[in-house]
Amino acid sequence: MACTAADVVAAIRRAAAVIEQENVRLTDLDRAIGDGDHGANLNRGFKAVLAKLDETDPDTPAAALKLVATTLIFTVGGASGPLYGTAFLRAATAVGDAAELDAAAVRAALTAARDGVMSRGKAQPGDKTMVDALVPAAEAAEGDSPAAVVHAAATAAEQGAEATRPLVARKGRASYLGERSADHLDPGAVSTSLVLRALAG
Amino acid sequence: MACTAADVVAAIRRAAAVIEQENVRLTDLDRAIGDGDHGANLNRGFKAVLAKLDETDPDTPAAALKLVATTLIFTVGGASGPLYGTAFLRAATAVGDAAELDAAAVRAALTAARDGVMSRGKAQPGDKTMVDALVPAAEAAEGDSPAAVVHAAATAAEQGAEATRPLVARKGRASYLGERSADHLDPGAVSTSLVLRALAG
Amino acid sequence: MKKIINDPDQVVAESLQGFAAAHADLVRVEYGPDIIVRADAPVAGKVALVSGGGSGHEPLHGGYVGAGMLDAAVPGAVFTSPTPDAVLAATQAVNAGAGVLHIVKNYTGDVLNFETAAELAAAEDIEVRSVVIDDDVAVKDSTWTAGRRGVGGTVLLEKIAGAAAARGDDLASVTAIAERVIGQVRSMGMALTPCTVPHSGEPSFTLGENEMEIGIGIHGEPGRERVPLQPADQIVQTLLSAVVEDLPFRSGDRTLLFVNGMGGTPQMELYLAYGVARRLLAEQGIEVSRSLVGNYITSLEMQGFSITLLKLDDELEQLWDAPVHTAALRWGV
Amino acid sequence: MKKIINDPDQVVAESLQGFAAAHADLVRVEYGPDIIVRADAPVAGKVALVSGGGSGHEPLHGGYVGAGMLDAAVPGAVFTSPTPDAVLAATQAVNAGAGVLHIVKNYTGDVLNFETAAELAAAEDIEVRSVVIDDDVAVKDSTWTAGRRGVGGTVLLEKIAGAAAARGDDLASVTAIAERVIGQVRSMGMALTPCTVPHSGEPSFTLGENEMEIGIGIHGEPGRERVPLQPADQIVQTLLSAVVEDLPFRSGDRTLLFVNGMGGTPQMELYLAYGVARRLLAEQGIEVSRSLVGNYITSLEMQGFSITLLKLDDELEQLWDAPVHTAALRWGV
Ligand SMILES: Nc1ncnc2c1ncn2[C@@H]1O[C@H](COP(=O)(O)OP(=O)(O)O)[C@@H](O)[C@H]1O
Ligand SMILES: Nc1ncnc2c1ncn2[C@@H]1O[C@H](COP(=O)(O)OP(=O)(O)O)[C@@H](O)[C@H]1O
Ligand SMILES: [Mg+2]
Ligand SMILES: [Mg+2]
Ligand SMILES: [Mg+2]
Ligand SMILES: [Mg+2]
Repeated sequence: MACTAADVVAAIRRAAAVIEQENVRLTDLDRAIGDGDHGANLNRGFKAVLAKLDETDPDTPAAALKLVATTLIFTVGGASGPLYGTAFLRAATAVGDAAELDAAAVRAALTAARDGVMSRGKAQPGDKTMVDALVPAAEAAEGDSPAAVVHAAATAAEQGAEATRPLVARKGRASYLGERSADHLDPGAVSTSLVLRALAG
Repeated sequence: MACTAADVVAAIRRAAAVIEQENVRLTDLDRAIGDGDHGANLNRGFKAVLAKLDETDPDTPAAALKLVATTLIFTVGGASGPLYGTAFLRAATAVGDAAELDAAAVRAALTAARDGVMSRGKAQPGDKTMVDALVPAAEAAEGDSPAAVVHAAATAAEQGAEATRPLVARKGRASYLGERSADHLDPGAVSTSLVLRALAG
Repeated sequence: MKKIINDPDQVVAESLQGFAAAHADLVRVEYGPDIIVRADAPVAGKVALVSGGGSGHEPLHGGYVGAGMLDAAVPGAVFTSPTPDAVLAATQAVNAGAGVLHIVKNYTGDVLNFETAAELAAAEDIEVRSVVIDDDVAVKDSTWTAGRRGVGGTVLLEKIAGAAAARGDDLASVTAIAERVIGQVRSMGMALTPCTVPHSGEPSFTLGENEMEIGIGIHGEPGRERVPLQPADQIVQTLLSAVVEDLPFRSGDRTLLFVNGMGGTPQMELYLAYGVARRLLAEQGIEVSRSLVGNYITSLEMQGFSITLLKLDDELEQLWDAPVHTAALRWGV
Repeated sequence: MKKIINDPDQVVAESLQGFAAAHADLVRVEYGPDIIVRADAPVAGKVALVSGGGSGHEPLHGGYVGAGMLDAAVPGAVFTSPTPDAVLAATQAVNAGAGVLHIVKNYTGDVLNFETAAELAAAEDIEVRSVVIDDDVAVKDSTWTAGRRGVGGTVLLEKIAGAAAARGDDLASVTAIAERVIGQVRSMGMALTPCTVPHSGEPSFTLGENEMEIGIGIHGEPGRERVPLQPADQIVQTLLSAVVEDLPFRSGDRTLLFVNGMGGTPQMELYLAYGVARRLLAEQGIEVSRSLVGNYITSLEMQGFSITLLKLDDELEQLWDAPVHTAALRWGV
């Protein structure tokens, strides 16, 4: 049971729905240690993605992922826009033009996404960013089906997001607070785990 | 028992003390229907009067009243400065250079003060201003001693001030509120009654 | 009370010291009585303009002292009109023999104190004329009341009368121009929040989270009515229609539209309100040929804004465009 | 939330419409993507300057588009850096072949989005250089962190680099001047109150009646520390000494002192703070030869202020004095 373009599109629609649902909470998290717009930013972007998906029907998984990447890059802004965009863009490139993705391809996509975000944003694990969700996610991305791989990644991402709470931020706006950034969850790590869980279905 | 320059100076010092005591309340009244500075304005003025009285020692009642007038005019500002100033100035003129004031002279002073304020400010009784304290005060200013005259005036002024509560202001800042100026005491009428009561001793 | 101050009684003086230091090229400030005077005053042969009033409306009036506008400003205590000696000192400092125009906002205190000052100046053979601006349509006018407040129109009046004096008009002509502006300008304001006078420490009024005051002045007074919060479109409609109907402004009129912030309103909201006003005026065929948007006559940190509309003719438009060099308004130089 | 707005999602667009109408002589505004462009852009032979960032800091950046300053500004959503397509559109609109300088405030989002835009522009053979301003000393700097924020110094940078481009410098020279300003400017800010982002509706943080935030940025972020309210003398001392010690500024240095309001601070308080800063600098023998006081880079309706100090030399001083004609800064023309 591999993963077709239609499956990917369905997964993306689930992710958009979750962001819509959770955007206020994400914005609240961002207000505590950032500037209070993360949920609004992602929601603006994923709404645009849904609009795009209503017009066009990507014929490969990569095409679907690329559509998400470019749409987020051109509608989200902020730090999360380019970073989420890079993640989906690298994932698209990683899976090439295959019509269906197997477990290995999905694992490769997650690894590429992690590397892309880290090279673009220069954040290391422990800096209290979405990297703290992506790194464990990519490592845990094992399983005998695409769904299993993403499920494992999502679970690891959730733990990684939770683990950002005690951290003092070294990247992103939260870093301006110094010590005061501790005892708060990183909004981008949380949104990353939400998206992965939704993609897993 | 007539009233000497020293008696007038003592009375003025009592008035200054009362304004110092009550200035916050007067400012609160002014905040409700004005701009929240009446107490501060008068207090600034009467403090200056006390300072002047420490330097110079007026040798006639008129000189004492004139000192108060000019000091208030040059330190209070606002609407109450010129109006209080005019009141004391006209009172000074009314009593001439007599060394002592009898009941009749004090009554004449109060009448002159009322006329001065009314001609300068163009307010009529019922406009919700200090005139509503001064008019009844001047009418009630009867008695067989200066003290008795001022006591009678102060009592009438207090009733006049109290009676401003239901009025809709037609003069002063309170008039900008239209109907909303009703159900509040006029700060200037209240301060006028306070000053008269203090002068009465 | 949250303010960047030291001693509430020293706020005006300490602020003046900063102003003097920042704008030494434009003004000199004298203390006790406090006056702000053009650095090059008195300007030979020129009619001098003096305005003033309570402090707390900055940049009014001190920010308008300089070439092409005021020759002196007289700052009173916060929201308290200055005393006659201060107005007199300013009048003496700027008088160059061509006469002095007092620009007075219509508040009992301002009118009375400037009156006394004018008498004192006359006693020194200084020729003084006075104009009283009362452009606030929120206040019902009548000979039986204190009449209307002077608000936003004051800024336009000071600029245009200042330009007339700068081009060499004599006292009678400058006064006539000033009267013309007063006859053709109308304003109305609203507030989302009150303001706090430093020496009082208490908010000037209290408003619910969903209330606003319509028809406020510039002294933290409550307005004529308190209503539920509305969208900008409705608020602007309310203020603008009151302003337009009062003069009235008619289709085909050419105007200057001035959207003024009360001190605590973000520029983003002022421009938004300006845009709405432009749309509504266009619908009525009223042309806007000049504009001013920003915090020009304020009420401390109050959030809110006012709309001022001035009917223009070629001469008033030229006088508005004439060079001005002050701390708060500058162009053409 | 109390704001003069209609739909929170339309605030930026509606405000831009008002801005465009008020300043049609200076700028033209294009929508979707939103950009504010000099009315006469592209200016033949001139290096073009583009800046941008989240909205809510007005007059930054749109208020600085015009002769002698920016050629285009790119306003993002409130407090959210604009997307690459918008930055690209602005870059294309102003490019006259002499190259384009991107002036970027150091925030991860701004840096990443301008990076992408620069790549896209390069792909169209537009020569783009970028400078990143990071003048906020409240933030500890290190290669392991996001580094310092770009705050008040941005206004001075845009004015001075704009003047260099206006006098005809090539892209390399304008970039060098910009880098010199960045190397010599430092800032720090504080807040008495938070601000509220329209689409969120919640205050960015909560402060007790007797608390203030020291070391805030311009996005309603909490500052580095929350301390009890202090007199202006102490607050200015705290901000200024951090600024002075960081560069460090030394006795004999000539400087431009910029006291900036965060949007909701009365001018009276800004000038008071400026006066205190002048006194403290004089005590240290630091000369202030140029000044700027007012709301120039704001955080919506936040009450508070920042102090920016720029070390001047003859050339930077001349470039500062050079004529500028924008909605928010104008002199010499
Ligand atoms: N350098 C970085 N590397 C990786 N992630 C980052 C970086 N900087 C910020 N982020 C992520 O972006 C999130 C904030 O996104 P968002 O609020 O949308 O943008 P902005 O900070 O510009 O307002 C943070 O919670 C963090 O997870
Ligand atoms: N035209 C007037 N005639 C008489 N009294 C007046 C007039 N206008 C105002 N007042 C008095 O002045 C008082 C307000 O004084 P104050 O608050 O010190 O001045 P301001 O109104 O300028 O702030 C009012 O309460 C009223 O009694
Ligand atoms: Mg954010
Ligand atoms: Mg009052
Ligand atoms: Mg007053
Ligand atoms: Mg943001």
